[in-house]
Amino acid sequence: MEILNQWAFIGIFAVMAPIFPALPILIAWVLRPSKPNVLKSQTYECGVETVGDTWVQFRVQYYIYGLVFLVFDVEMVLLFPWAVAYNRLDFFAFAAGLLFIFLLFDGLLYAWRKGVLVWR
Amino acid sequence: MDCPGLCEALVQGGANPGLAQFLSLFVGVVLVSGIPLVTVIVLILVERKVAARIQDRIGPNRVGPFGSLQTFADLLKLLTKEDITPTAADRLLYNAAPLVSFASVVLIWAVIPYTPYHFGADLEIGALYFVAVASLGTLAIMTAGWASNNKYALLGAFRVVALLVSYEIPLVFALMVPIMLAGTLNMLDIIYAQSSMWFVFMAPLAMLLFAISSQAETGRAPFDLIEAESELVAGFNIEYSGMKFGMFFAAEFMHVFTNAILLTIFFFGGWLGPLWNEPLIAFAWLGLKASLIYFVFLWVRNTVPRLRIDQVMRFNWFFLVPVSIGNLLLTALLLKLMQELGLAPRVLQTATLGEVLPMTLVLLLANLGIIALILGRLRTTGRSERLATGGGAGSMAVAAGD
Amino acid sequence: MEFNAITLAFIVFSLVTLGGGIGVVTCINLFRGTIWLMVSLFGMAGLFILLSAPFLAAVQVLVYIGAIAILFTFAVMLTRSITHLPVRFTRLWANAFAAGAFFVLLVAGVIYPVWVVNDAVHFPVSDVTRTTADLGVALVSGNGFVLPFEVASLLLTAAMIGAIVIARDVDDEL
Amino acid sequence: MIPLWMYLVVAAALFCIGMFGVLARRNGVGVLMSVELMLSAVNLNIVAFWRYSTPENTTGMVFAAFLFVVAAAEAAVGLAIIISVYRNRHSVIPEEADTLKG
Repeated sequence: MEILNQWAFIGIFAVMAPIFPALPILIAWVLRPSKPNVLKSQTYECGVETVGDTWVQFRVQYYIYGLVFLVFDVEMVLLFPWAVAYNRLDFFAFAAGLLFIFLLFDGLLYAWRKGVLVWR
Repeated sequence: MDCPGLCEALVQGGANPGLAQFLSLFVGVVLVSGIPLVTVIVLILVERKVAARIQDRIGPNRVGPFGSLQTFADLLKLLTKEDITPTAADRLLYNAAPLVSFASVVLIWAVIPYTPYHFGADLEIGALYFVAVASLGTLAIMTAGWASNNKYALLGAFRVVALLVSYEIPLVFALMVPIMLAGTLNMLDIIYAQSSMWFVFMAPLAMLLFAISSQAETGRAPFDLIEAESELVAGFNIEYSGMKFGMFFAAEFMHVFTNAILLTIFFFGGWLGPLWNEPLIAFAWLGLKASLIYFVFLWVRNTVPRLRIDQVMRFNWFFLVPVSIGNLLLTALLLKLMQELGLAPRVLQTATLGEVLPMTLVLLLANLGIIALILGRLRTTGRSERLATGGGAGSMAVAAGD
Repeated sequence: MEFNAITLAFIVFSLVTLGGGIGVVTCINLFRGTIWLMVSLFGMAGLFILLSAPFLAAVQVLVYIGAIAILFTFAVMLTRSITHLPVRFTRLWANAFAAGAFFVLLVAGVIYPVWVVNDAVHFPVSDVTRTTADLGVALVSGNGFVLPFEVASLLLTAAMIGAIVIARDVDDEL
Repeated sequence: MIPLWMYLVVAAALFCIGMFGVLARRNGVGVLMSVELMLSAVNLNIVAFWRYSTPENTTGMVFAAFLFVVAAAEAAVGLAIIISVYRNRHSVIPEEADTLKG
């Protein structure tokens, strides 16, 4: 139960954390003037009228950055236990980690070669 | 149930044990989270003063002695500013985004050990908790950009998010080096593992990588190309005004100092220093080290020019990521070799200075070797690029990688 | 079963998980759907903590909220007409009935007879749980899961290369 | 302490919600999100069984960790396919992309 006690702290903290920024916003909501008009609450576009739809088509390169990050993120998830247990293990652990990262690096190498990681 | 300190006093005073425990936890939460909230008010003033001195100005000096009340004046101004919500916005998500952004930074402080005896939660997975919570901030930025229903906000958010996720990779690979050396994810154990030798001497390169990528995670100069506050509209928070904008702003300031504290804990021994057994002295050590690192962050911010987004991305994918992976593997190899030869202790928490000295020397030399190699390569690449572009200034900024 | 803080936490996290799930399958706007998915998976991270698997909880937040959510939002923006799809569902009532019937079948046919009445496994057999370091030892020691560990890396690399090949613009070719 | 069957009921409910989404959603991205829900429900089951029957063993944790890998790979490739189909046919409705040609 000792462990859950620590997490109870995190739980209360997680509930409290958004309340701290919410308080000044609430106070401001009471204090501030509020005189909205049509022009003021339009979408800002460098002073001119908004043109077209906001959901414009984006380039696929954003998706590819997200994709490469996702793959690395999941790899890191498996590498964290490896790093934590590293001191307890023998030389075989290094070989396993090396192979793991080598396989991952192959994918990165492919992405480099295809030039998808160059911002355009 | 385990219930020391305040909780025990409450139970003896006749309170319900469950309620007493909740109250003591609640008081703990308020105390722990109070520290970052108070610090951020001081930080904003410090930041402005330091920036002014670096730029040969005086900085705020009207409100209070040496302008010390300037932040409160600004706070009052923000409180009375009209808060405009665009009609096209998704109101729920638009209002939630600044809260999540701020909370994602405050939540990190729950696992930071202020002294050997005072900390929020002593989690087994403290370091992973920090990485996980910090990723909430990315989602907050995405939500802010989308909910504003503005092309510039959305485009700005996309670019910030692409930048943030890119720089999280070297950040975590650099973080893995101290974790591997300490053999634990627990923040307290990571600090105790440095009791005979700080990790900065064993892994200076990992320290540099962590510092660079955490600076990028905060989205500050030289990585503030998305906000570019002096030239462009503000990026993802363009539609935010008043206190909601203030919350994004405060979160950014707090994030920088949080990163300084984390760097202190992972590489500079946290509260370790002479007489660290005394809570107050330990706290002072942590604050002193973090403030020095924070000053270096400010220095970098105010002196290094802003980079273009293609340069920033290239710097990350073709330089930081391979270097951080190589650094991790080299550290792992050397560590394992020395452990197998009996030159390095397997448990650093109880090791003496004599035991860790050989491994420190080897790792330090290896790190310095890599740094020398990188600098040499950068010099040749930079020179050839300068020659190719006829001495153009732009090519000097990031000449790394390919 | 007495009512205490853990029970309360379990109820809250279950409601968050299931509510988020319902939000995912019913929302019109897919960006909001992504947010609902994150809410649901955040609740599940809480359940993992109650099951004394804090490592998995942190990984849940890191992988889903840090990475998969970002990927989904990028994909939603890339396929823009998605947010204005006129028809949300196909054969709404038939499918809802099928899913509901399946749930009743699972609870009444499997969970109730085996784990409620039968009392085979009701409470944890021990409070000793494994830590992250033990997981690491199991992952890379020779008699552990070292082969799946490497295959996981291979799978991810294959997924990355495959997804890049599929998603890349033709004019992105250098 | 919460009995095991409560976790199983929550997991079953989440699985069925996900299943409904997979069957009924017309939008490809929505279908993928529902698949993520189903995978998560499976993960909850695995972790619950691990905790209640063999907590002194690491197998359950290892399985759960690998399920994250599978979920990530599924999301990555699935979304890439949807983006590709969308680019070629300007549609995200799975039934309309049934010719198996890019």
